[in-house]
Amino acid sequence: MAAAELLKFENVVAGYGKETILHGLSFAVPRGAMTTVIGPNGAGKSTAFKAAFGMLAVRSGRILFEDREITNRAPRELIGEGICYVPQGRNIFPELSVLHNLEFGGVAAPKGTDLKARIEAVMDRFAVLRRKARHQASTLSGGEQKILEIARGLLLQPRLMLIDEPSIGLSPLLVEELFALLRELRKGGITLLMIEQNAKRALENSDYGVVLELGRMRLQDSARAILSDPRIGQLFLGGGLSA
Amino acid sequence: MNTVLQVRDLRKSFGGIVAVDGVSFDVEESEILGIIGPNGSGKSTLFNCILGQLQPSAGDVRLDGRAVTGMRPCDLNRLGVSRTFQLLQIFPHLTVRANLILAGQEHQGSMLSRLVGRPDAGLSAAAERMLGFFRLEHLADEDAGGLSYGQQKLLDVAMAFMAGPRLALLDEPAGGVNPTMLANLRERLKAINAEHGSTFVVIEHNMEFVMALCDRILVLAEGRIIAQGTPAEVRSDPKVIEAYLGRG
Amino acid sequence: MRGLIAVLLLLSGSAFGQVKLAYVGEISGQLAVSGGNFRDGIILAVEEINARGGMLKQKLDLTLYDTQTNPGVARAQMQKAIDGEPYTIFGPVLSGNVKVTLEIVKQAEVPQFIGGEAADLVTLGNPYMFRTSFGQQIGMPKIANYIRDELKAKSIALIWVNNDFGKAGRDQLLRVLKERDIRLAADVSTEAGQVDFAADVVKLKSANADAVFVYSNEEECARIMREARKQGLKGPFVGDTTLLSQKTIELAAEAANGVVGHVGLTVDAPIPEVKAFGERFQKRFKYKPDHNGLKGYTAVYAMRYVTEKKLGKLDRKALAKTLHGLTITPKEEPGILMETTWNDVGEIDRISFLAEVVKGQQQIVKVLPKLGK
Amino acid sequence: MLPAFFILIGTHTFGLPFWLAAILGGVATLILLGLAFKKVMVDPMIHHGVLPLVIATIGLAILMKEAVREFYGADAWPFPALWATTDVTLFGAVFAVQSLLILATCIVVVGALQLFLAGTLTGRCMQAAAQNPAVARLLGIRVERMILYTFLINAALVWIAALLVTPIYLAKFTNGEILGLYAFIAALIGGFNQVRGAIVGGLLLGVIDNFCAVYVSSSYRMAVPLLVLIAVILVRPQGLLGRVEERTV
Amino acid sequence: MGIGILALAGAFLLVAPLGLKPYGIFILSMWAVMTIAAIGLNLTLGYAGQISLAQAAFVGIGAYVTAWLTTKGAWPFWPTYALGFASCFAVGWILGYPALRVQHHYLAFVTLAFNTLVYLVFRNEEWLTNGIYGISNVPRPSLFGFSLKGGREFYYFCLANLVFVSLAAWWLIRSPWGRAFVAVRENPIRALSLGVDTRRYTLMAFAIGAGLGGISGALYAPLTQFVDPTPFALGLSLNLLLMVVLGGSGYFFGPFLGAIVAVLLPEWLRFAQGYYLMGYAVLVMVMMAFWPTGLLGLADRLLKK
Repeated sequence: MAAAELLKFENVVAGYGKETILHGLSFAVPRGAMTTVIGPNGAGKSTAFKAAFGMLAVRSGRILFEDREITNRAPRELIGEGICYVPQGRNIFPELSVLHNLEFGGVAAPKGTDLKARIEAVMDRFAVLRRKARHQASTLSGGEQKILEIARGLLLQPRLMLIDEPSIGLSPLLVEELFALLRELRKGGITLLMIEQNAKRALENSDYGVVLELGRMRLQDSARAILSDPRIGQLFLGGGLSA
Repeated sequence: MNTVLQVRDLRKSFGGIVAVDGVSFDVEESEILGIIGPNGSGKSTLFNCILGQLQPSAGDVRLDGRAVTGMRPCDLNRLGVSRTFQLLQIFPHLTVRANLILAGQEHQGSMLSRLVGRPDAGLSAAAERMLGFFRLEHLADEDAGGLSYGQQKLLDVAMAFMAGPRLALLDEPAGGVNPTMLANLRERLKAINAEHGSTFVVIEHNMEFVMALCDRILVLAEGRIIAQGTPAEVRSDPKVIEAYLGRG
Repeated sequence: MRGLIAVLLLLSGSAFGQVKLAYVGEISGQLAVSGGNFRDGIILAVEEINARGGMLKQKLDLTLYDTQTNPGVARAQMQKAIDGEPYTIFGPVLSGNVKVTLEIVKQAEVPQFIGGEAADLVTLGNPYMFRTSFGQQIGMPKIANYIRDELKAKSIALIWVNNDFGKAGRDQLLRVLKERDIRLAADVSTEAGQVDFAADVVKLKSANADAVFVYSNEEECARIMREARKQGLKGPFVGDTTLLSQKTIELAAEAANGVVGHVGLTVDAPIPEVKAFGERFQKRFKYKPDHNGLKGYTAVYAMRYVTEKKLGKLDRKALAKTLHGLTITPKEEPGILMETTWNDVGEIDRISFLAEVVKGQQQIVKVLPKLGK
Repeated sequence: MLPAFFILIGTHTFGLPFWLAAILGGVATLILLGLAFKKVMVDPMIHHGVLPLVIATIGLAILMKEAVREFYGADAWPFPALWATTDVTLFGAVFAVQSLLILATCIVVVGALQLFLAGTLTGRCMQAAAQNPAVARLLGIRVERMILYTFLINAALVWIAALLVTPIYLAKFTNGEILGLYAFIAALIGGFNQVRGAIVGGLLLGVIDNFCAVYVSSSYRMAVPLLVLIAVILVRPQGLLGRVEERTV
Repeated sequence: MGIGILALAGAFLLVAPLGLKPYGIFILSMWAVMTIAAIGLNLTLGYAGQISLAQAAFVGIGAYVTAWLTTKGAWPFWPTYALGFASCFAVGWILGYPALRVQHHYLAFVTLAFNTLVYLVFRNEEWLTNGIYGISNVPRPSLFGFSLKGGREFYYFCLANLVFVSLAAWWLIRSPWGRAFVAVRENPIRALSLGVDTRRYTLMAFAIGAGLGGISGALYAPLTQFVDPTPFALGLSLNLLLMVVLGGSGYFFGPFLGAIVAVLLPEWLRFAQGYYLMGYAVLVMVMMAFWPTGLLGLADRLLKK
């Protein structure tokens, strides 16, 4: 029986140059659920993702995936393990076609994977990508670009998807659609870990919430419980959780 | 009270995206004004427009009643406006002392007199005082690049005060500074304000820090001012909480 | 620094009973080919003389100094050579390097056999300077006469290389053409080391001149001829020594056929001594020398002849003095290869040749007499 | 310059037939100018900024030039043409067969390169690695390897260029300097990050250069491409067809 | 320790000519002249961070001004010296304008193009420069009635100039201007916010660097006594760049060491005959591979350890 937690941070310390951002971060991500990470600026949310995906050296502590240590492993290997990462902002190659952008999702696939079939399957799911397959990716709208990024990640059929602020720059309607898509992915068995600015809306769509502050985990609970916690507002406006 | 800075209907857009959308406010003499707001609400862009680092698309900035919109940063600085940046911006290959003297030298004499005059531009004593004030004396002759992050941050802030500015705009002075250093920094800023009557505008994410430091706070969201008032007022304003946590 | 001094001492320390000679020339850089030929000519002569017991029973000791085809370096190397107190200096080949070193050679009062052909060199006032081949002011009238008398051309399209050699040659040619009422239809300047001559040849072609004059270094001559052939430029092509040199012919292959020109010195001259030299040279250095090889070789023998036969002692000043106005014949000194005269400023005079390239071989069409006869 | 001499060494020193020497010369070029240049020079030095690398490259150029001069001689060498050097008449104008075939080869090579870059996954991965290495790495693209490929392709192109121009320009130890400079100027004018840009830049440079040689004083011929370069850099630093590289502040 | 080394080096430079032949003295004079040009480039590149591949053009302008005026114009030396500096300063100021728009390799190419254009003018404008024939017989000046014609005397004259230029550069670097140059190099945006007029300082860095190139040229002409266009082509600019980077860009004594490597080292290596340039090239590559911050950068690191 697999553990209930898919991904686990254990006392992770990491940062940039002389600056330390994560001061011993520990939390676990429940399998098959959608978890949202919230916290004020500088809490270390994005840093935690980067550390997990091997883009930032972990100075001490461990990160476990499926109870196996993945601390400081290269992105390419983590993709092989079944982790996919959708960073903040625009991460497509604007001058290449949509189809070719999509293809990059399969670069790290093991030999013998039928990528063609998978691309077809993904395009079946996202009609807009099929419609615009031959267009330059730069012609996609912001929401479509984000969908392209997520679709690209799905190509390797990951077990865990890390999504950093997917709703930035999207209109409210698009954000709704995006969250619907994420819920659907979770139903399909993918564990989701997401960072969101728009904490309320994200928590309403999630199963669990994790609150970070100053590089440490402050609170972890069901999304509903966190939503109704009066201290959360205070956390964002100063004073911290203990106040 | 005198109004030091007047900002009227300032706008800045990049391509189609409006980053600052008609912001107006005043800063009174010896006031410490805080500006807060979620990521991407346009705080730093606002600073850059006020300081001439970016050309505003529209609007008007006045310093002591004088129009300074779009003036070059170096000229504005010589009028007594100094600033710090969100990310650390020191000169790593100069010593700590040289960093400080550099920050003041352009206010001394003419270009020519700076060449033929004293190498320290007559600022050694002032630099010494500043070192003492920010408790960096023991590091005066180190290369600034060798300091710890917190010490560099202190130096960064100290540089903004070398020329005895009339107005200082500080962009996230507390970012990345550890709690002990933070208390030190806040206390120093308060002291400068009290001793010299300098006027501050501070952008900050660290709420505890900003609430304790500032007399008045503006809240920016999506390029507009959505609330302002004392720290206590802002803290309990539902619009502010919504701006941070999102609408349901 | 100690290293520097040690090296200097090493280089300046002269062994007893040796006559020190210096070659200061272009061993690397743009003019390495010419300088290399000149150097090897000197080496061959020195080796031959040493094999036969040396000069005045003393071995010749040759030191090489590389100017890198760079005036600043040339000046330094010449100084270094002079510090070694050589009996005679050979080189440089690049006229500009001759000029940059003029003052110090003059001051040092060392006889110098230069390879440079720029017209003004011997007029600059160094009484110790001797040419090893014609200055352009001697060669050009001979070609101009040919153009007027044999080709009967009324107009000329000129392509030349814009360095001191090419520029000086062009200025000389312009002067003599004017004297003979031959019109300049095109005046195309090119760069040393240029590789693409398509546009230049277009310009020559559109000039529609009666003849095309090509004045450049060997490789560029070959490239120009190849391009001219490609574009169907018909010529006739006229030139000076470089255009007809072995190297040019080898590089331009069939494109060189039919080229006519004046050749001051050539191993293909119908003179047995010269032919024999060519064979010795090729045996020693595994390549066929151009005129620079002959220049270096004959210069060494001229020095030896005067020193041994005329002076009987090592005397720099007397060497220079004796050489002024002297004629050396192959009978007196086989190593001179051809009868040669130096006038009172060090300008050289000897027979020269009119040659044509036929089937990839330089053939002498006509022997042009010495000017002094 | 170097590939031409590799080939000459093959035919002269080892007496190989031309085609074999050409292939071996190509392999040597790939290994020395592609693989070794990247691994031995670029990789260790790039972290220290561009200047040391530039200086080291100047050193390398001196070394290669001098090595060729010392071991092969300062002379220019004739180089066998790949094709007959006859002329044909087309539409009333005379063309050299050689020029036409060079043009044809260029079109084929450029076409093949475009096809490779745009039409294969590896080619597109190379583009991705060039445009945004950070994202490419996240997708599991082996960025390092892609960069190595670009060096190898570069070496291969140099080899092809050498095969094409040396019969006309002759093999000489100083050939590399001028041609290299022109190639660089062409790339700058056209825009660095584009195959298209390099082609347009090269064409433009060739046309301007030749027009100047015909219509402007030929002693100032070299000046005009440089003036064009200055103008392009000051007005459109990214090159005529180049993209502005996105900068993060 | 630094002062000790400096005193030793100074003493050596003073007594060296006594034990050297004219060739050695000439090389040392050339070293002094090139060091002056490299000090100029070090100000522009090392301190102010603006890459320039046009320093040879300024050496050329200085050399031509001096050569032309002292031969054809029969001017005394000192006014031509001053004019050499002033004209380069002015041209350098103008060349600085592109630096306000573009940086790095783009700036390198603009300055490279400028160098080549200047070279073409030297070569083609015969009425002005005597073209490819060059200007010969450039006289050496006399000082207080004391002739500097001899190699040794002229060496001391070059050395005195080097000392003078070094002191001026030392003063400049320690002055507020020096700090402003470094500020422009390290972080122009922050410098601007501290009141540093980056535009003016950038132009100044170019102009002063160029002016020192001019002084170097004004000494080069009487040193070689012959001026023609070839030495002022791109090669010298690259060589000066090599001096600055190899010695340690942004270190005061970098150009001195760099010029030793670029001017003296090839001479020492000449015993290797045809291989000496290859050996030199390999040395340069090895130095750059292992000590990318130059010789003084290395010394700096070793001392700090």
